[in-house]
Amino acid sequence: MRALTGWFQLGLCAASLAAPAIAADGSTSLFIQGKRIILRPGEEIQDGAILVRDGRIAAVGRDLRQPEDAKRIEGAVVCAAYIDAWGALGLGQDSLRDPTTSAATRTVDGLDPWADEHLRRETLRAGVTVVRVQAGADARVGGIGALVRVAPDLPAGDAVVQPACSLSMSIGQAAPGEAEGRDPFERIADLDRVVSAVETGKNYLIARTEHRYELEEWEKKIAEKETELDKDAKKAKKDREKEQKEAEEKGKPFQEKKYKEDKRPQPPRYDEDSEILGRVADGAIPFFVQANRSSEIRGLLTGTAEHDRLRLVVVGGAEALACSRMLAERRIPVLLAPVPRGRLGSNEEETAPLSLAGDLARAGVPLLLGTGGEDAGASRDLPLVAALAIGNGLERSKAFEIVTLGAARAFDASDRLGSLEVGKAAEILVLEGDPLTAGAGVRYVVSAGRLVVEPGN
Amino acid sequence: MMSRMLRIRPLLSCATVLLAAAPDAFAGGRIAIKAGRIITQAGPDILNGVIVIEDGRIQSVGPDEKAPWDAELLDHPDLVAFPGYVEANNSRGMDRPNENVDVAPFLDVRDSIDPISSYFEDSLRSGVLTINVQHGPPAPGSGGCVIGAQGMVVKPFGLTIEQMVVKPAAGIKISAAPKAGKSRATQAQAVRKAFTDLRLYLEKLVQDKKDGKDTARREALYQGRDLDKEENKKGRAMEGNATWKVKGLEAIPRGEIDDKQEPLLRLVEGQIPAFIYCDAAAAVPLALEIARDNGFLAGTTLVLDGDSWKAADLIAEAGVPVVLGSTLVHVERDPVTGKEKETFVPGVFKKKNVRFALQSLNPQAQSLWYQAAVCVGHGIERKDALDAVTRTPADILHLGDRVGSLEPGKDGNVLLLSGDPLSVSTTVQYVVLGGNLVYDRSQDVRVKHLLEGVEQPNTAPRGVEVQANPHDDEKETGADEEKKKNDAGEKKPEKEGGGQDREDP
Amino acid sequence: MIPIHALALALALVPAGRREDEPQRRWTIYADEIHTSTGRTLANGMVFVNNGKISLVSTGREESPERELLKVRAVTAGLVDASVRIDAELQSVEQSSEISPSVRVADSLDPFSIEWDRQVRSGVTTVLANPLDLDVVGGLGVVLKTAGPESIEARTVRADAVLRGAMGSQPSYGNHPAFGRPTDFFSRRPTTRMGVEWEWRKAFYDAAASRKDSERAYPGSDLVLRALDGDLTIAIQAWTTQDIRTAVFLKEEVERELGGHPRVLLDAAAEAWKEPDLLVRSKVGVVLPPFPSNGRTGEGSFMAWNVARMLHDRGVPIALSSHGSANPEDRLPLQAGYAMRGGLDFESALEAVTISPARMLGVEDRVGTVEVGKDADLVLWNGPPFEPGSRIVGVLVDGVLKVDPREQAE
Amino acid sequence: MMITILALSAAASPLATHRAILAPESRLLAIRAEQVVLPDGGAPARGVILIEDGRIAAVGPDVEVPEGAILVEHRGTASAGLVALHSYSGSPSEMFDSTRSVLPEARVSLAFDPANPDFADALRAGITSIVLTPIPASLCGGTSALVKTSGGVVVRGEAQLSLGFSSLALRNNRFPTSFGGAVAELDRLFEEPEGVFARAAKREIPVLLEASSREDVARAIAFAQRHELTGAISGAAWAGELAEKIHSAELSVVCGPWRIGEERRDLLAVLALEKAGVPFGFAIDAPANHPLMLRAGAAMCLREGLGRATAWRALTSDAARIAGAEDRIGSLSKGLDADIVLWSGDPLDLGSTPQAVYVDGKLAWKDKP
Repeated sequence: MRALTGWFQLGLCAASLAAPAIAADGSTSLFIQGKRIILRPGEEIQDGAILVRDGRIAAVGRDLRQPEDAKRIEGAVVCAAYIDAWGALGLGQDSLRDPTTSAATRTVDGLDPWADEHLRRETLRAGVTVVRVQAGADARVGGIGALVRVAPDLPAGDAVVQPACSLSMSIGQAAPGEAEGRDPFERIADLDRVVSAVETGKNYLIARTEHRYELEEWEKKIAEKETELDKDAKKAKKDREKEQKEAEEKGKPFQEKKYKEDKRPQPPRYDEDSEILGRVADGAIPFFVQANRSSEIRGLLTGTAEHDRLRLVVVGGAEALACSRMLAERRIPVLLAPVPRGRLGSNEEETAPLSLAGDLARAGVPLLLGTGGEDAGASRDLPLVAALAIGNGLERSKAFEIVTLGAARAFDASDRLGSLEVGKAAEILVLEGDPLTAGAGVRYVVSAGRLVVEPGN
Repeated sequence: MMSRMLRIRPLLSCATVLLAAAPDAFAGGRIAIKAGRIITQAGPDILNGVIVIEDGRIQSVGPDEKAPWDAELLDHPDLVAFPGYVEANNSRGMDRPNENVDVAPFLDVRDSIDPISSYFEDSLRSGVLTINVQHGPPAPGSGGCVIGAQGMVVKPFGLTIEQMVVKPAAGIKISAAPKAGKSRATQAQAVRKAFTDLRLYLEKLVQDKKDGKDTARREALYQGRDLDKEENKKGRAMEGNATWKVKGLEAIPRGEIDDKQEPLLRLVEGQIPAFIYCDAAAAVPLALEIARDNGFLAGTTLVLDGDSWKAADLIAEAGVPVVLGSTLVHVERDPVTGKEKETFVPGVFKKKNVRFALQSLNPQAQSLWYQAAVCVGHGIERKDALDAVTRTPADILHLGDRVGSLEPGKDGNVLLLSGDPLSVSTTVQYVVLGGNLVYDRSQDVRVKHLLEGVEQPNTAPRGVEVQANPHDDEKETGADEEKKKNDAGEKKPEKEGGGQDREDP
Repeated sequence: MIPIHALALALALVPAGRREDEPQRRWTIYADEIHTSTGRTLANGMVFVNNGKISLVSTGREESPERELLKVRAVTAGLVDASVRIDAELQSVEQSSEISPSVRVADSLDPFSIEWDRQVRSGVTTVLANPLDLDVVGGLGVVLKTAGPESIEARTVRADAVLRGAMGSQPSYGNHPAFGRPTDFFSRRPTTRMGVEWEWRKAFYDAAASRKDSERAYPGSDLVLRALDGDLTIAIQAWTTQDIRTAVFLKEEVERELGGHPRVLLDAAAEAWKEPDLLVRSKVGVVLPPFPSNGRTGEGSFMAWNVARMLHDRGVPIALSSHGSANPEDRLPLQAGYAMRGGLDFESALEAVTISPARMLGVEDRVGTVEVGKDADLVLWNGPPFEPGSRIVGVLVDGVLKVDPREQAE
Repeated sequence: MMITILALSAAASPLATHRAILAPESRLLAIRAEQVVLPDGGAPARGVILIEDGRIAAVGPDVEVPEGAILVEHRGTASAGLVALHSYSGSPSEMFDSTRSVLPEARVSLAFDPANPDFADALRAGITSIVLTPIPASLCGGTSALVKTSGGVVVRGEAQLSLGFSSLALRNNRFPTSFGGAVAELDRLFEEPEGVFARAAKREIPVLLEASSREDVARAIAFAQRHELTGAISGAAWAGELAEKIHSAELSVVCGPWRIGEERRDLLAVLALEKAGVPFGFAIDAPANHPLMLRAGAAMCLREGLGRATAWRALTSDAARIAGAEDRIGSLSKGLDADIVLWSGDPLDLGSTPQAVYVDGKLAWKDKP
């Protein structure tokens, strides 16, 4: 029984999700044995086992005993499931393509848990269990992206891993309905919009703090005034009577004393978008900016340089190589979708060369890989896309890290996802061969502790 | 609220007066209806029974006892008496109802209802005697509201809205389905914002009031005079069980609350029901969240369309009644096999014990009787099917004590049918509304026209875009056909006949 | 014929011998009422189906081991729709010429279209598929089953069943006179009703003349000749009174002037109720379009609800149709219901969607009634047919169960 | 049998030019690789490929490297060059005529630009031969051409006769506008005593039956059987769902092009072809699509359960046969053109990549060291 409304009760703040609210229901106890178990990128054990209970990894090791209540499954290679950092699966087309989104738009509101069941199953079968989706994917401001599980029929708590994993904006993207190829001035305007968004957020935070202090002082002042007034109340009465009498004698009309006090300081006007931008400027939500041309990437980097808490991610980054040093120094990741596109209709400086992933990696730039966030069915092919990147110069081990722990880190989910460690959510693949190779046949897939793929289903 | 009721009461009375004065109304206001069979919708049918109506209310329903001597007698041993059908939610009969403002609960359909709309005439003809006219859901491509106008329950008879009104302020329409130019995500954002704005507005109102008083007090202290008597205009503490509360609202006389916010406050306080439109299952979670968080779940009815039935579990859990869109059999295509799968929607809700009312598609072909019949065809109990077009909608509209069945004390609304209500060849012969005979099929020129093609002198043939002479409109049809032919490279031309005059559901 | 019987016997002896992939085609059907469309209704009757044909229709009950049993409230013959389009897009009509008699709509039909399933689910088992009426003479319609192998040839009941054309304004929509050099082949006649009628007459006269003078022959004129001689039915779309009159007068003219004796069907004759005498006089059959909710329908015509009853009372052969509408309200079973609402009695309504259209299309020897020897196209109902309160719970086409009443049970 | 006739007929003219180009290379070249993918499709084993005059002179595990031969050592896999079956490479807008519906005389072989970057892209993706086809927007769009991706060599000038069975072939401003008219017209054309249609009717030229939906395929099969044609069906993603019919009509299928996120149903249709034993190859339709999608498409089918051997044949020998040139390209067998790709690893693994490509024994492309 889904309790979908749960989604909306999940606060936007990542903290509230920090402890995974994985329900015990539906999830089985599993005892997974593997010739090779890749615990985390670069760390393996031979002939080990993993115990899964209540949706979590309960134990990992070489000498585990199988509890009789646990279902036993085994395979050649066991590793963490893949994460598509740039997908569209589960999100309604309308929300995906919505050009009117603002910073406070929540992608979780656009999810359709009843849709695309067949695509979900295929995607799981390919070993991808978690996808980042983004409402208003190519709007100026895309709103708050979400990290969601692929498996159908999950309770809300499990369906959404991270309701606020990114805020996305874009530079030089033609919003839906607009003519392709924006002119230089529009592009400059886009860049300004992105930079000023961060400033707006920062200023909003500052204004709020200032107001808090002002209010304290004002209240103090008023309190003092009150005591003072109470103290002088009697005297005030006397004076008044005296003055009234005098006025009478002089036959003049009686004048009340003028009373003055400062008004209560007003808080900055509440604005839901600024609230979110504030959290972005504060680094609570990663900031995903779609930018392809080197000039714009550079502008973006310099423009946001002084916001030291900001967590920037460059999306697309066709010409990111030109800025690789700056990116590497500031550890700013680039999110790529290395999907081969034909010459026809693909614009030079907007399409990344297939070799880009490898080149950036070699230049020490952190990477994320995705399938482009346009086609819900594409997430299924993430392993192929990663393989293509490998074929074009990205190290295999690096690619594996990017689609598992790397992605989890980038979305503040590394405490739940990305590797096979005790306490983490059970997102596990059991393969016939090495991950991301043609020989890696997916035998079993575990997601949120549920066995969602078995041989022959 | 108060103010509105004050405005309505006199209107109601004057409405009845006018009806009484209507030409075909009975003097004395006492009428007895003898029918071969009375389907009371409250207990077993009565053969050869009599219904006595006095001053617009049913006085007695029973087997053939003597009709009171002073009562006007309608004696039809060959006909079947049936309570009027009740339309739980519909958006026709309005003139230019499309509003583009996101949040417009301060509007009222009363200002849009068109008493001479053919919809009401057709409703009367097909025996729909109680209609909840609600602001329509956002029609694709034509604006629409996120939170719409206040609806109103009317009867399909009367020359003015005042004569027609049964219950004003019958509900506010909220759309969980995206309006034109919005998506689910931005729609949800807009709905939530409306209630956040309400809360912030009320909080500020209270705060300013308080500040004002404090300052006044301090001023008095400073000037050394006693505080002048505060006027005893008092408000009411916030009611309802929303997850949020505005403390100190009692300090605000309701009159001081902005008319634009006031209807929403009433909604939150549970004083006006909500009709939330869901175009698909994906809209249901939002609908329920909004109703829960803002405390009006108890007064909420979901108006469902598309594959909303897939969210039946959530709906059952929330315990809200539903009004089912006109397509009772939902067809979807399996994206893998390409085969079509049919789901009988009322069946789904019956299984989950969710109360459901039916909605008519178009007055002649697929009126409420038809929808009920389809249910029977799909295995719903006859009684439940008939309830879904009489009692259940009556309850949903909080009119259970007035309409939906033939029982003493209820409104004197009676249909006299030529046969079983669910049979394809049955027609409405007479309609008694509030104790007055308001429809007689033998006098219905429109029926004569539709049935035999005979156009009575001085009656304009009706239809959506109809001229007096059927052949006049060829030029224009020709024109759009031509468009079709030219761009038909991509899309196939629609069939030229049949459905083109039908109103869309 | 014989081998089939042999096979039947074989099957009878070893019922389990049926291959998994080949569908069951042997049934016993018990029904409270069997509406045979022959004027007889059997109470508590049964129908045997053997290898796709009806092998027994009688009252009473009789189990038989080698036939599976189905129990329902009512049985009627499979419905016959004398005017549908199955995904007939523009590719169904040859617009390069106004008169293209030889173009086969069969070539443009999609055997995989979902529309077939929809037809079956609504009880329609035999249809006349037409091209779009964008030509004056659009080509050859085909009568075929709505289910069976995924191949048009295999489903065809009668190839080249009718010569399809249209009166009225539709064939001339989009045509325009050429100002200077013609830009496309829509710059041509006809652009008026008169023009359309003239094209018809020209087609007939040229065809007739080609008997002696081969110069007058044109592509497909042989087909028009066959139509003239009455061994190829002509189906003419004519919504409005004036088009109905034009069509009838044309028929009478070619009979008079060219000594032809064409068989004519008027399709979509919404306003037929205005000229019943004419129709009686000229002995044309009438196919009615779907009943509109407020009287208005195609080409601005007005269709009275009792048109079916009126024509039937005057002895004009009528068939109801969906006119190719995809709109669920226009499905054929509902049309029968609406006709009854308009005053037509049940029997006649039943005939108007079964045997009557079957006769019009010349396939009455195979479909249209529940009689021994006919194709086992049957519709199984859970209540009185055509009442919205009852539903089609089963459909057999050539003895193959396409909709299974056992799955429909609530 | 049929095919050899074809070969001879077409071999005459192109071959001459072919040799001319190869003159300077007419020396012995030997490639020794860790793994060599042999024609039998068996497990790749260490071996040597000996090349003379642009042809494969010998291939196998124990082939002696003769004196004076240039020896290339490769740590990886050596295989035959890939064959792409359906593409518009090198002639973006040159391949159809909107005014006339029937242009049998149109030849794509005369319309492409060998210097176009599309060919370099293909080369880098390990594709050494491509079938260039007319755009299927006519009843008969002309003849396709089989060309090498390097040196502009035309292997088959009239590879296939392209026939349009989809609604794309019908236009609202020329005859025919209807399928009925189209079928009638094609029937008429194939009755003509001579000309390219007659040759196709005599199975001297295979036909390329361009479809887009299953109904088109059904129509195309019926037509091909009525006129006893040989050839391939192209363009219909679900063609495989009619695999049995296609098999009985002895036709083959051009699958794809596939994109990332391709519908699974399309891929399962390919598996159906394998099950029914229908030979098939893959399309790339460059420049709209990237040549890499040829292998990516095969990889998707592999994931869904296509046999490795079948997949490999679809990329090479079967494709060559469908293009009517299995005597020239498609496998590492003696006497065939020396179109060889040196891979970093298993060619069916997208993780491996071409490091050098030889066309007609000439180094056509080499990865940067």
